Amino acid sequence: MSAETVKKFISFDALPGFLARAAEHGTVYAPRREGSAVVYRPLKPGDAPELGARPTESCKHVVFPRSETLFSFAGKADAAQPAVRRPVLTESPEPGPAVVFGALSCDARGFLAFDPVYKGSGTGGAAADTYYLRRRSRTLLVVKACKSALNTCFCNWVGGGPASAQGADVLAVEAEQGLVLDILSEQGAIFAETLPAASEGQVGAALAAVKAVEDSLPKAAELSAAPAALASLFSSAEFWKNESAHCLYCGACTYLCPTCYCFNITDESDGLSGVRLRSWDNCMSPLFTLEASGHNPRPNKADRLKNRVGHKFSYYPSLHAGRFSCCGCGRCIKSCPSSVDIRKIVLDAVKEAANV
Amino acid sequence: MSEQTGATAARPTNGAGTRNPYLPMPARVIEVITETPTIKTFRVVLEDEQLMRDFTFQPGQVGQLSMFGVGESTFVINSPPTRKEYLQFSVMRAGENTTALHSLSAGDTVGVRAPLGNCFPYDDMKGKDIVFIGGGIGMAPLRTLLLFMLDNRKDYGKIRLLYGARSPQDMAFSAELPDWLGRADLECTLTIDREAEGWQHKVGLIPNVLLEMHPDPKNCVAITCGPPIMIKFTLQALEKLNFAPEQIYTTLEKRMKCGIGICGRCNIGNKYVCIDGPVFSMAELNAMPNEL
Amino acid sequence: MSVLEGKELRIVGFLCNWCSYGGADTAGVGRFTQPTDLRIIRVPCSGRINPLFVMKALIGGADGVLVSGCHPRDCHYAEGNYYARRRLEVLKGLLPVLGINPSRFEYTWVSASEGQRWQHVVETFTARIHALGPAQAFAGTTGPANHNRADAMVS
Amino acid sequence: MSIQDELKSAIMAALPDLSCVIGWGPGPEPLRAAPLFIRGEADLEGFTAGFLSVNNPALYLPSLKGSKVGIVAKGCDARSVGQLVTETLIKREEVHVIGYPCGGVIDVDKVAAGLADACEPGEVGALREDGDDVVLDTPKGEVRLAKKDVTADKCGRCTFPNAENADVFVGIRRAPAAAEDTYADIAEFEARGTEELKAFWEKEMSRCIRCYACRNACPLCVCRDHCIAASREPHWVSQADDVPDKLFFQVIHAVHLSGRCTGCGECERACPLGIPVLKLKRALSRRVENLFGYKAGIGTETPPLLTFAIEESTIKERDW
Repeated sequence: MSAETVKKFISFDALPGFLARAAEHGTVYAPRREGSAVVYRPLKPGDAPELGARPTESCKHVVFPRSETLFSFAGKADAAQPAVRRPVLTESPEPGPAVVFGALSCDARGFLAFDPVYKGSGTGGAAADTYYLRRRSRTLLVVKACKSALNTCFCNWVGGGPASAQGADVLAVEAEQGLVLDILSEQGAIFAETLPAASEGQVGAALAAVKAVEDSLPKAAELSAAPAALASLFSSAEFWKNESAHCLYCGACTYLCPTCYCFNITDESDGLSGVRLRSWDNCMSPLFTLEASGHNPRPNKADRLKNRVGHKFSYYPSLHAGRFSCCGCGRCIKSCPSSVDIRKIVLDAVKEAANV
Repeated sequence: MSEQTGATAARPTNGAGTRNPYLPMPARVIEVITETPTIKTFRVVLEDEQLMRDFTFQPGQVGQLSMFGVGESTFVINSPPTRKEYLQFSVMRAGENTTALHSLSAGDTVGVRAPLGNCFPYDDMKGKDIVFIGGGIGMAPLRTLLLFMLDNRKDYGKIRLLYGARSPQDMAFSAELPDWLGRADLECTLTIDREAEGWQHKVGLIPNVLLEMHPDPKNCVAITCGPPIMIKFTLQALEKLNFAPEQIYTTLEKRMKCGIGICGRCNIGNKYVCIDGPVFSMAELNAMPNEL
Repeated sequence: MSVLEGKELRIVGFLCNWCSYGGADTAGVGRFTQPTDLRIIRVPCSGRINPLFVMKALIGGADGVLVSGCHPRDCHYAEGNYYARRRLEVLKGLLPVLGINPSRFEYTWVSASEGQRWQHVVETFTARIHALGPAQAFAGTTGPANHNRADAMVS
Repeated sequence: MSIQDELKSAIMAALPDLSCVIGWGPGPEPLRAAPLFIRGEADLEGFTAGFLSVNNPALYLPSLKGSKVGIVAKGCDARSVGQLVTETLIKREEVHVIGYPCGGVIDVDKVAAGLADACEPGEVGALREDGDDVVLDTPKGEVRLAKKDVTADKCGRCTFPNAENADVFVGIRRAPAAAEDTYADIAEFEARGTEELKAFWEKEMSRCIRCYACRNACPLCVCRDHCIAASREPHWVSQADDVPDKLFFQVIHAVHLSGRCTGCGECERACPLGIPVLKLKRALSRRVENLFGYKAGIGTETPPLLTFAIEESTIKERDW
């Protein structure tokens, strides 16, 4: 939390009412417990967000839905030859505004990995992802600072922290039976404009809370050698075979990851009409790169895990000013059914490359 | 690590006014040519006359052809930018979408997203001798550049084409072959893998015929495309002929979806075939991870 | 015809080519009146019927699914219906836990000569489905974002 | 010698003839082990077999066909091996099963419930077994939980705690936790009625992210790379994020597992969103057991859906 920004305060008691009013302007997503999982769901007006619950999934689907319609098409009779139907395309409607209330700081940082790619960095901005950008610009991120770190958390390894403000419009820190809101953007200011300023005591308590959790994190591992190490191990088949041995190549890691941004485009049709969908895709699946000829450049799970780790810690940083495409949320570790640990893979790679 | 702090600076704009890169342009098929039992060539014009007039591209660039309800796949625009009556795509039947494309006939509508990707560095090739080495459907991207160079003939030195297919029936662009063979400003060599009745050209695998042709690497550029096994041995042959990696170009194929470097599947290391390619020099490929 | 009172429902029938489809044909030739809710899909043999066909229809919104094949010992392919019998009998155990009324699915045997029996089967099953009423579709479809059926009607 | 040490000796004894032995080793956090591929003595460091041995090592066997592989097996893992062998998906002579008496494995979700407000399972610093209890180090001090309260449901109804088809068995055979699987959980679930259950699945499946961890964690889902859920033709499942599509995938999995599922529960355990997908498979297993008296993974009898009887004593022909 910086000293220059405006600080507001809201008590937990006032929160449901405040968010109900916010919901009049757009969908408010907040963490909710469902079974053993915690998911981001639209908040029912009057309900309190479950801020103590750490979401199992990231909130990327608010901006990058699991599946979204790019456009629909329907056959329309040709003016000249009425027997011929020609597809008429209709772009999907503009999305409404949204607020994610209680995002984790790693979730907000995840969008920072999306942003340059979806702004069209690959084409020099010539082809930007309009669908992503319009949702992104209309989604306000209120980050709730973590009160503790999990065994699987490593945000501080990759430039983040439990109360990092990166990518957030508002940073909320629990203090004195409420939240101190650090206002970080114009949109954040509009969101919180009806709220009173935080008192000095409240701000002090929030700062102390942030410091306490930051101090509780284990020391960050040094990853600066990772990009070169991973690049140098591209042909080390044995290394990747061992690292991937227990991986069952499902998509849990990619779909829970706040920075995994790959997608598929497919058509669904009932013959006369249909839609072109863009849906999440998963580089751990053999189908991701399977060509129509049957050729697959990444036929084994070792090839695919290598690409996944390589992308996050080597390829992406080489294209985006050294920034890792990983926010250290640890969900891929926490939710991996076979306990694959990306931290271990990266550290093993650094060690292995040093030995070669 | 560079860090972005504060959100206002980081938040992207909503892209208003930006062209939707996923929306195909409707196009009309004006002609379908059956090239081989598995390859058909489609000539299409964009339905929007203004768009068609304004459409520009570079030789080697690709486009996505849409069958609405089936999907989209990537093909090189194999008509040259110097001939703008239509855009031509040659499609080998392999999967769901190509099978659907093969059902098209003149008058049908397809979607086109183009141009995508990079192009052959034809400016750098000016004043040089050119050797095209194409195998099977790999002739398609070469055709673009070949016709482009023939249309700008004075800019280039000696142009040679070695085109091979398994059998005479597998030879695409057969309607154009007599013209190519007859031209004084093009040395055209055709080859098939095995003897066939009535075949009057070479018989032999492309790399062997290439060695026989023995092109002089001096001030020469080789451009090759074809099935992976042919590429592999052609590169060995070129090496034997003392072509340096910088003198050899090829164009790659990968499973692609977005075509604009976002969807994340066509990468080789940090290069994306859809935007950094499909055209790569051998020198560039040598510097990339080996994941073809 | 009491079963046709009210709205027609969507009942999918998977019929084997050799017996039950023939039986339905016999019923038609014999002009045995039948309710018209049933949409027949002809398959080579009841052994061809993947239990997932039934499930796809039910989850896709069918109000009922009826499977009919050759009587046991009468399969054109000798034993296809024996496999079908086991699969379909097992499948019945899945419906209630999925939240689908098991009465919406039934399988039976009708031979090519049993036109009258076919009439009886269709009437009985249709009446049963009408008694249950239309099935409630599973919620959670993105709707217009997924399929624009309304747009398809534009011409 | 402790069971751990005996197992290590058994592994080392067998290893010369095997390409590897699959067991369990250190995981990313104290409550979770990871599958361990043992190729030499050095790999045995951190080897564990016991309360944290959750993963089913039989999962990896079909992909390792062609070389002889050893696995350390709980009773339920051994049932998977048995079923894979019965279906000729692996060769019995290519597997070396090292069994041990399993006393049940941890269910981290139950730990979460047991910890309540103390902390999340992911904050537990260490786990220690102490008789019938586990003792957890948490940021708020030690928490003691009864093992039976944090043991997986499947272990409570386990009738097969010892790998009966083991090539080598280490330790003393345990008595099963239950004499018979009564499927009481399924009866209870089904009793909620179709209307309530439809709403139940609508809610549960709306969380599904289609990661297919359930499928890929299933030792018997051998066609996972060629799954019909990914097929475009026939097009069983759309790419839309729709509940009917996601539920239909669970139906595919359950139907394809009918008469094959050994109830190892890995599908449900693997689900990152905690969707209780094992229920569907158990409903079908109950049905198969009632109709044909068949329990998958025990014995070498042909699975009932791969055969038939001309007269089915348990199937009542419809007389309408």
